[in-house]
This record gives sequence, C-alpha cells and structure tokens, in this order.
Amino acid sequence: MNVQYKPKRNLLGTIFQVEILQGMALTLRKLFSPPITRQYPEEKPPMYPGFRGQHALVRDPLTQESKCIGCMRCATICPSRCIHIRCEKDTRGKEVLQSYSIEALRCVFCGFCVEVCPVGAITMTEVFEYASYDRESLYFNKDALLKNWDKFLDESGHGEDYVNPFWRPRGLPEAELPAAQRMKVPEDWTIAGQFIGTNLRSPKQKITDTHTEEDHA
Amino acid sequence: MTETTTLSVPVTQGDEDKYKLRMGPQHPATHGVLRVDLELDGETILDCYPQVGYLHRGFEKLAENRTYAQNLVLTDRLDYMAAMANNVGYCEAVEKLLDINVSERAKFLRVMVCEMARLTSHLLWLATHALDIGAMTVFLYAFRERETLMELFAELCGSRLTNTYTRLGGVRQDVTHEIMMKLDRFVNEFPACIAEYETLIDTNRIWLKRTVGIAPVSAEMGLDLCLTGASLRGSGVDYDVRKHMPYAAYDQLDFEVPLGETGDIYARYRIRMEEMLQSNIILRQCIEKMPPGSIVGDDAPDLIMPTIPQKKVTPDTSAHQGLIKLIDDRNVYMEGDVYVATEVPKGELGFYFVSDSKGKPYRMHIRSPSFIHIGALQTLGKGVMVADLIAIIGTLDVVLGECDR
Amino acid sequence: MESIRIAEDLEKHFPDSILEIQVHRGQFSAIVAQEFILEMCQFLKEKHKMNHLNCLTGVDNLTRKGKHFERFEVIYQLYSIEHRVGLRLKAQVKDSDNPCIDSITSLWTGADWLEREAFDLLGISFNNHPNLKRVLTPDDWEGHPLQKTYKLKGNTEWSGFTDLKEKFKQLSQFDFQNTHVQEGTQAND
Amino acid sequence: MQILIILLQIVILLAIVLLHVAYTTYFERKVIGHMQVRLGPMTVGWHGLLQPIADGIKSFFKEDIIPEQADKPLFLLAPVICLVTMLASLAVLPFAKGWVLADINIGLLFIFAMSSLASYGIILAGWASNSKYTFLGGMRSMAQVISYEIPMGMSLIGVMMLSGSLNLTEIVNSQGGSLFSIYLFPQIIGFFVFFVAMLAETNRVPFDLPEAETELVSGYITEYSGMRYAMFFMAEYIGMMVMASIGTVCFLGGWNGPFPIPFFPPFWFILKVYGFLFLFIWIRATLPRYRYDQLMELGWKLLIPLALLNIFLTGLFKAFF
Repeated sequence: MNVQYKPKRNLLGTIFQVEILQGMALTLRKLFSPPITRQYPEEKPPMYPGFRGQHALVRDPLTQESKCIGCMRCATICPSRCIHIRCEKDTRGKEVLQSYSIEALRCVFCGFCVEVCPVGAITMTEVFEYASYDRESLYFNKDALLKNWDKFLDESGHGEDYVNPFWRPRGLPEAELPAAQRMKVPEDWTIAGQFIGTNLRSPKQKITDTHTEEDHA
Repeated sequence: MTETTTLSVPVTQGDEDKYKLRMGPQHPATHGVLRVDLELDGETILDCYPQVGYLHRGFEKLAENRTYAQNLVLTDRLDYMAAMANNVGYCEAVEKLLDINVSERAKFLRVMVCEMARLTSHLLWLATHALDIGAMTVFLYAFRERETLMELFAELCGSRLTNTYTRLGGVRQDVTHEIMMKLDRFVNEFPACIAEYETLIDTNRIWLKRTVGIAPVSAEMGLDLCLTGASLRGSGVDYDVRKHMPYAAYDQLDFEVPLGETGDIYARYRIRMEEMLQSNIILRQCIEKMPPGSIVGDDAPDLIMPTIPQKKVTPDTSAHQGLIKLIDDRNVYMEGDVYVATEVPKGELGFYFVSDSKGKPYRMHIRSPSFIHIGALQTLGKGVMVADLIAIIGTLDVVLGECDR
Repeated sequence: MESIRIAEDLEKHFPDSILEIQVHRGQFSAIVAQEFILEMCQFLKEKHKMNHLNCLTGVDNLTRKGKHFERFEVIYQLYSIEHRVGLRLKAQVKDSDNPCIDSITSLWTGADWLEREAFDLLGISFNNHPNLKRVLTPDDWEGHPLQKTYKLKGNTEWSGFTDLKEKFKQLSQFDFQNTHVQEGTQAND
Repeated sequence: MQILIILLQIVILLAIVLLHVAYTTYFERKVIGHMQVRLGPMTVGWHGLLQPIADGIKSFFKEDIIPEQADKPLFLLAPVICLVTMLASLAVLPFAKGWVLADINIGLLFIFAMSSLASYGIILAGWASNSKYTFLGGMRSMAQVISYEIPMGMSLIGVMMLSGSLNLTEIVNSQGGSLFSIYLFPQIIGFFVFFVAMLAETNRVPFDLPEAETELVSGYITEYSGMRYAMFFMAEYIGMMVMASIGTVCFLGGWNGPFPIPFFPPFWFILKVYGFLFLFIWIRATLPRYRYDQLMELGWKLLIPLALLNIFLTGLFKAFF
C-alpha cells in the first residue's frame, strides 16, 4: 500500500494561507477546551490494583509477623539481585526468617519476586511516593517492609487480611496456581468470565456487563 | 581540562578553519545522550560523526549471567518507548530457541500490546519530531493519547513504562472487560486525533519546507545502510517483519504495510502516520478476534528455570546430503542458535541467541535498529544544515537506550 | 528458493570453504571458513538477492564445544527481501589471539557500525574497515567485554575514572573562597 | 520643571511597560498552555498570577555567571545594548493624541534605527560568550536582521506615501477616525509583508532561529544567566510591543476606535496592541520553525518583491486618484 498524500496546495491556498489558518483555528478551539493535565501534587494519578510500587512484607493477621518461609525463591529470581534473606533453624528444626532486606535503589520493579512467592509473603504496594534524600531509608529491612505494609493498609483503607487480587493472574486455570494464589476473585478474573473477542460496537452482541453501562455513560 | 579524552574528529592539515561543534550528549534535540561531532562550514555540515555509548549498560554481557526469564527485564530498558514490543520480541526469540508453545490467546494479547506500544512509540516520535522542527503544540496533543495508552498499560500489567508483561510461553495478565472497553473507546476516537495532528502539520507550508526532499534515501541506499522499519519503507522497500516472518498472531490479522516513494523525511512522516492508523485497525481486530483460553501455553516453563538440560541432547539425528545435518529435535536447552526478528516501532529488532544447553544464554546479541540508524546518520548527515540534522535525528526515530544497550 | 537450496548452491560455488550446514529450529546456517567470506556474501547478495543484512555479530566459543568451532566466529544473518528467505553464515576466525576477518563494508555500508561493535566487544578486527574504532565503550577502555575471559568483577577502576578522581582531589584542595584570594595575591604581585 | 515632568513621564512609562513585559510572559505562558490543553503556571498566586513577579525576583537574585573565556566588557554590555535601544524606541510612540514623549518628525526612522541597534546587542552577545552555539545564534541573528530590515522598511513606505509623513502622530491622524479609513485595507500587501518581517525582526516563531531551542540550545543567550538573561528577555518582549505599536499606528489607525473612551484615550491603542501580542503568541503555538536558508529565501525572494510591488501599486494609486 502506498501512502496517500494530501492534495497539493493551490494558488488561493497559498495566497490566503489556508492551511496555516486551519491550524490556527484548531489551536484557538483548543484554547477553550478543558486541559488534560493533572495538577500532580494536589491531584494524584489513578492507581490500579497491582501497580508495582513500594515493596512490603505482608503482615500475617494471626501471628503479626511476616508470612515468609525463607524458601529463597524471590532472591533466586530477582534479576537485579537486590533481595537478601537469612534463615536459621529454630529448636524444632523449622526454618525461621532472620532477616529480609530489599535494596529499593537496585530494584527494577519487575514484580518477579511477588510472582514466585509460594505463600504471598512479599508484595508490591500501590505506594509510589517514597523518594528520600538518603540511601539508608531506601534500604528496606524486615521491619521497614512490614511497616510499609501497615502504611499501605492505612492509606488504602483495606482490612488487614487484604490480599491483592492482582497477584492471582487473570486468565490462568486454577490448577496452575500455587496455593496462596488460589483466592476468591471476581467472576471476570477467572477463565470462565474472561473477555472474548466481540464487536463491542454492534448493538446485537452487547455484553451484559455492569462496566459497559458505566463506561458508555 | 580533559587531556585524557581525545577528540574523535580526526584533524588533518588544512582543516583548521572548519568550525567544529560537539552537539550533545546534553542537547535538547539529540533524543537522549547521543553526541554528534560536527564539522561545519557556516551552517552546512561537512562531516558528521555520531558518538554513542553514553548509556551502555552491557546488556549482552549481563544476559550471559542471568537466566532466560530474568533477562526479560533487560529488554524493558532497551527501547523504553515501546517496552512491550521488546518484551514480545525477546519472548518470541527465546520461545523459538527453547521450543516453547504459546497459547492462542497469548498470541493475540501480544499483538495487542505490541500495537499499543507501537502507538505510544510513534506518538512520542511525532511529538518530539514536531518539537524538533519547532511545532510545539503537537507535542502535547500526542501526549494526550499516549497517556491513555500508558494508563491502560498500568491497568493491565501494573507498570506504565517498564512493563515486563510477557512471560515465556504466554503473558503475565489477562485483559479485563474494563480494559477492553477503554481500548475500544480509544480505538474509536484515535483516527480523529490523527486528523488533529495532521491539521497542524501535514500540509503546513513550513513543515513541508522542512521535510520534503530533505535527506532522501533511495531504496538501494536504504538497504545498503541496513535501515529497517519506517526508514526503509519510506524508500519503497516492502520489508515488514510482521508480513515477512510473521510472529505472534500477525498472520491471522488483516493489515497493510504503508510504503513511500521518495524516502525523504516527509515520506517517513507519512508512513508513521499511516502505520498508526494501521495499528488502530489491528487493535480493532484484536478486540473482535480475541480467542478464549489460558494466557500461557501448555509447556510454558516456570519463572524459576532449571539451569541444566532436562533431556539429553541428541544432535545429528538425520543427515541430509552428507554435509547438511539436521539437528532439530524437541528439546529444551539444546545446543544451537536462532535469530528471531520482530518489528518494533523503530525497525527490526532481532535477537540472536546461542545456547550451550544451559539455562542461561551463551551469547545474546541484540540487533537494535537504533544502533544501525545512528550509524547511518554518518552518511545522511553529510552536506545538510544543522537544522536538518536535527530533523534527520528525529526522523530516524532513535532511542539511545536501545542503541547503546 | 528455499534456504537449503541456497546453502547447497553456496556449497557448490565454494566447496572448500563450507564446513557444515546446520539447521536448528528451522533456521539454516552454514559454518564457513573465513577466507572467502566477502566473496560468499557478494555471491549471496548478487545471485540470490540477499540484499538485507539482518545482523552481524561475533561469538566467543571459548567454553563451547563444536566440531568446527574456532575460538571466535562471526555471524552474518542475511535475508532476501524479494524471495523472503534467510541464511546465516558462521565464519570461523582462525587466529584466536589476534582474530581478523575481511570486512564486508564494501557490500553494506551499514555493516560499518556492526563490525565496529564486534571489534569493540569481542576484539575481532576487520580488514579493510574504514574506521575500526571502539563504538560503545570509551576509546581508552581495556579489554573486550564480551570475551569469555573478561573478568566479571575487577579490583581496579577504569583508568578514566581514577584520573577523574585524582583531578577532583587536586581541585578540592582549593575551595571556592581560596581561589579568589589566590587570584588577588597574584594580581598584587 | 519641564525636565522634571518629562522625567516623571518617562518613569511612569517605564513602569507601565515593564509591568506589561512581566505580564506578557504570564499571558504567553497561559495562552500557549491552554492552546496545548494544559494549564500553564498555576502555583504562585491565584492561577499563577504572581508568577512573573516570582520570576523577576528569582532572576534578580540569581548568580550572574560570566564564562571564563568570554570577552568580559562586551559580554556585560550586550544585554544593556539590547534593552536600552528597545526602551529608547518607546519614546516616539504615540499612545493617544498628545500622549507621546518625543514627537519627532522622523519617528519611524528612529524606530528602525533602534531595532537595528538591538540586533547589534544580540550579535555581540553571541560573539562575546565565546561559545559555539551562541556564535551560531549571533550569526543567524545578523543575517536575519539584515534581510528583514529591508522588507520591513519597504513595507512601510506605502504608508509613508499615503500619509506623507514619518511622524507617527501624523500617520495616525491621516488615517482619519473611522474604521474603514485605516491603512490596513489599501495597504493589505504592505501589512502582510510588515507582519512577517515583524515576526522575524522580533525573533518570534516561525523565525526564532537565533534562539532555536532544539537546534542551538538557546542560541545567543545560552551562556547568560540571572539578570542579564532577564534583560534579553525584557528586550525581546519590549521589542514585540514596539513592533505591535508600529503595526497599530501604521495600519490599524492608532488610538482611534469606533467610539472615544472618555477618561482613557489610549484604550483602543492598547487593545490593538494586545491583539497583536495575542497573535504573536497564537502563531507561536501553531507553527513550526523555518530553516535558516529558507528564511533568507523568503525574505529576499518573496517579501522584498512584494514590498516593491506594494510601493508601485501605492504610487499608481496616488498618481491616479
């Protein structure tokens, strides 16, 4: 397919600067249209669940401690190798987490650690404003990570047994998921309720979804 | 001050009255950290030496020490304007190398995010290209649509820029009805937005003066310079990897490849504008044809991949005419090499993998279009004016993250 | 024409240079000796219209075993846009201490930078290359990073950085106010 | 006494003009912002109304950096030349009947002279900074001024021929009081040439080559900082106002309007100048930038012949009617 060019400017168009006037008419129209920008510090951007923001260790509502079992899967997969874990065996021979730290300045925010965690201990919250003037405060140890989780719960208003449903990937069969990720999810997160190609614009096949009405409104 | 740094422009006898200008690496129009050493006669460029490497992070060496799954995050940082397209390119290559099947739904999702990435990249190209030539209003109009797509990315995979969306054998997340509704609305509104940009620049006499006939590339010259993508198609060479070596679900979709004739800046501009419309058509088809099913293939590997071969390597299974040995066999991590190209917004992004039957690539080479395009700048930049050089850098659509790797 | 026919044709014309023809995951590659690489590329470009050079790079085969593998090989991935068929040439570079192969910049100007990159990262030099200099690493970089012998962790800094630190140390002896005082005294003298 | 009154008038005029400069920058940022579907300055004061004051204070207290290799006296002098010449040309502008500091007979010529001198400041700035980008900016400015002084002068010859005077007050008076007797209609070609040359003369888009941001970083003001940078900035905006005033006086009938405003005679004049300024900004928001040689081509091959044609037609008009 050859590209189509607009017709060449004719003499009248040249004399009366038609195309320039058209452009100026557009900018003049836009002068009175509502702005699209966001006044950032006052107006926060929309955060979707599953945004890969600040790291946190989920505080187990039962024990008030981290859920981490020290399996090292996150430290193994981490592409930037920024997770450091130390475990020790307690008297009963059970692995107990001694320290867990994440260097947020080295992290590339890929979310692999959350994806491989078998118990849903590490997570990434929707907090994104945690810039700091010193490096030490961005070197999260276990307490800091647990505190991040509390902070996130406070800010977002979730209950303390909140589990981010985003980390149970949509569109995967239940059987393929680790136990921690087999959680109760809304209907359209399962394969049965997934989006299947339709012509969204044709009235006949209009899907009966609550979102549809809202979006069109 | 800098005795250690040698000026790369060779100074010969009789050159003394040339005006030498080092444009970049910190310059508003060099799209990152490109440095161009110029030799000027007035404002005409006699010689032009692009210098790269300011953003060299050694991805190819890094990749040799990380597993195939981990390397995925490196590709986000190649062409950060279209990280999704790089993800897809990387995964397609690794899947070819390790012989992993992709589920049908994941193929369509990949095409969808690829085309969304193409739109974000082309919109940013349009914005900066127009800004380079001085039309600064197009910049924000293009960002308006780009923002919509970025938010869709954020909703889909949790990140706006470095998406890390694809996985070996599939993708990370399925789409929701909401995302598809938003995408559908975007697809419907987008052609009107294109018309808006075109009102400002398409027939504008100043835009035409700055673009028509500047830095023309003939078909032979384009092939000689190894240009790809819109830069090559502007010269009329029908080479689009999506058509030539279809990957993901491109062979099931109906779209056209726009071709130019003159190969000048205006032709390339028109091609990218047409490509945006074609991407829009592909997105529409993705919405309509999205098949049901799982988002990963049946034999997709776990994210934590074993680093030793799972099956015994059996090369030399059958011989063909003495010298030709077919060593093809279904075996993960078998020795061998593949080159898989994908059509990213900047051109042909190729991954050349050599596997030595371990869980890490023995050698990963990234054929980055930006690197080759900047190499071509040396030829294209000769004899034009400084203002044209800026336009040429813009029209080649280079990203230094991809160039320097 | 299919890749395999092209490979056979290539073998017919350069019988001694083709060491082996492989196919892996449906992609054909010919392992060739380095001597006639320019002629081979020219033959493929002119006779089989392989006018697009996808990729040119090198591989260090130090820790990888193969029948014909030399220490370094140079990969040429060629593609014919007209016939929609590709072929990969893997030229084995004989000399492992001072690897050297003919440049194909006379066929593709675009190979210029790709060869410079191979030289920079792998240390393979190209004969008749117009401007064989480092491209990604600084001009005074030591070693070639993609060689398998290149140390991942060093205990010395890059000389450019140590120079810079030295300079900074020298300059930090004079703080801002002192320089003015010194200038003043010099003027008085 | 007479001198004191004039001094007082000068001070009042300067104060008003500088305040206008400050708020033209605000106006420009706001208008371009909204044309680009964003908001422009919003933080300092209500909708950023105090932004220009904040900018002024900031640039006043910023460090005045002088490059080591610069030609110091010239480097320091250049912004002063720019600003002083632009301020001087304010003296001859008639804002209303009798509202003029120096009602000299060669007002138009004086303004040409002053605006040429201002470009001298730009060239000096480009040269004295001893930087490559500023040098190219200065060279571009020189070429631009030489090419565009000519069509600008020629475009106004038609006006001079019709009014028979170089005195700006005379030119306004000769246009009469009604809307239809302004020189815009008989001198439409002249006005077009004047308008384009005016954009080029004030280094505005699409002719902002001396400071082309994406090509020459910031052109001739790359090395300047603090107050000296602000002086260039002020000179540019005063230049815009002076040129807008000339356009108003020569083509739009000066202070005459559809009906007189009782207590504030320059009302219409100021309104027309604001209109011109809006046009400047509007064009900046819409158009790309010409290339250096294309600019020359436009000046020499299109505008000068057009201006000559205009003179010829005006002469014919004068001779036969």
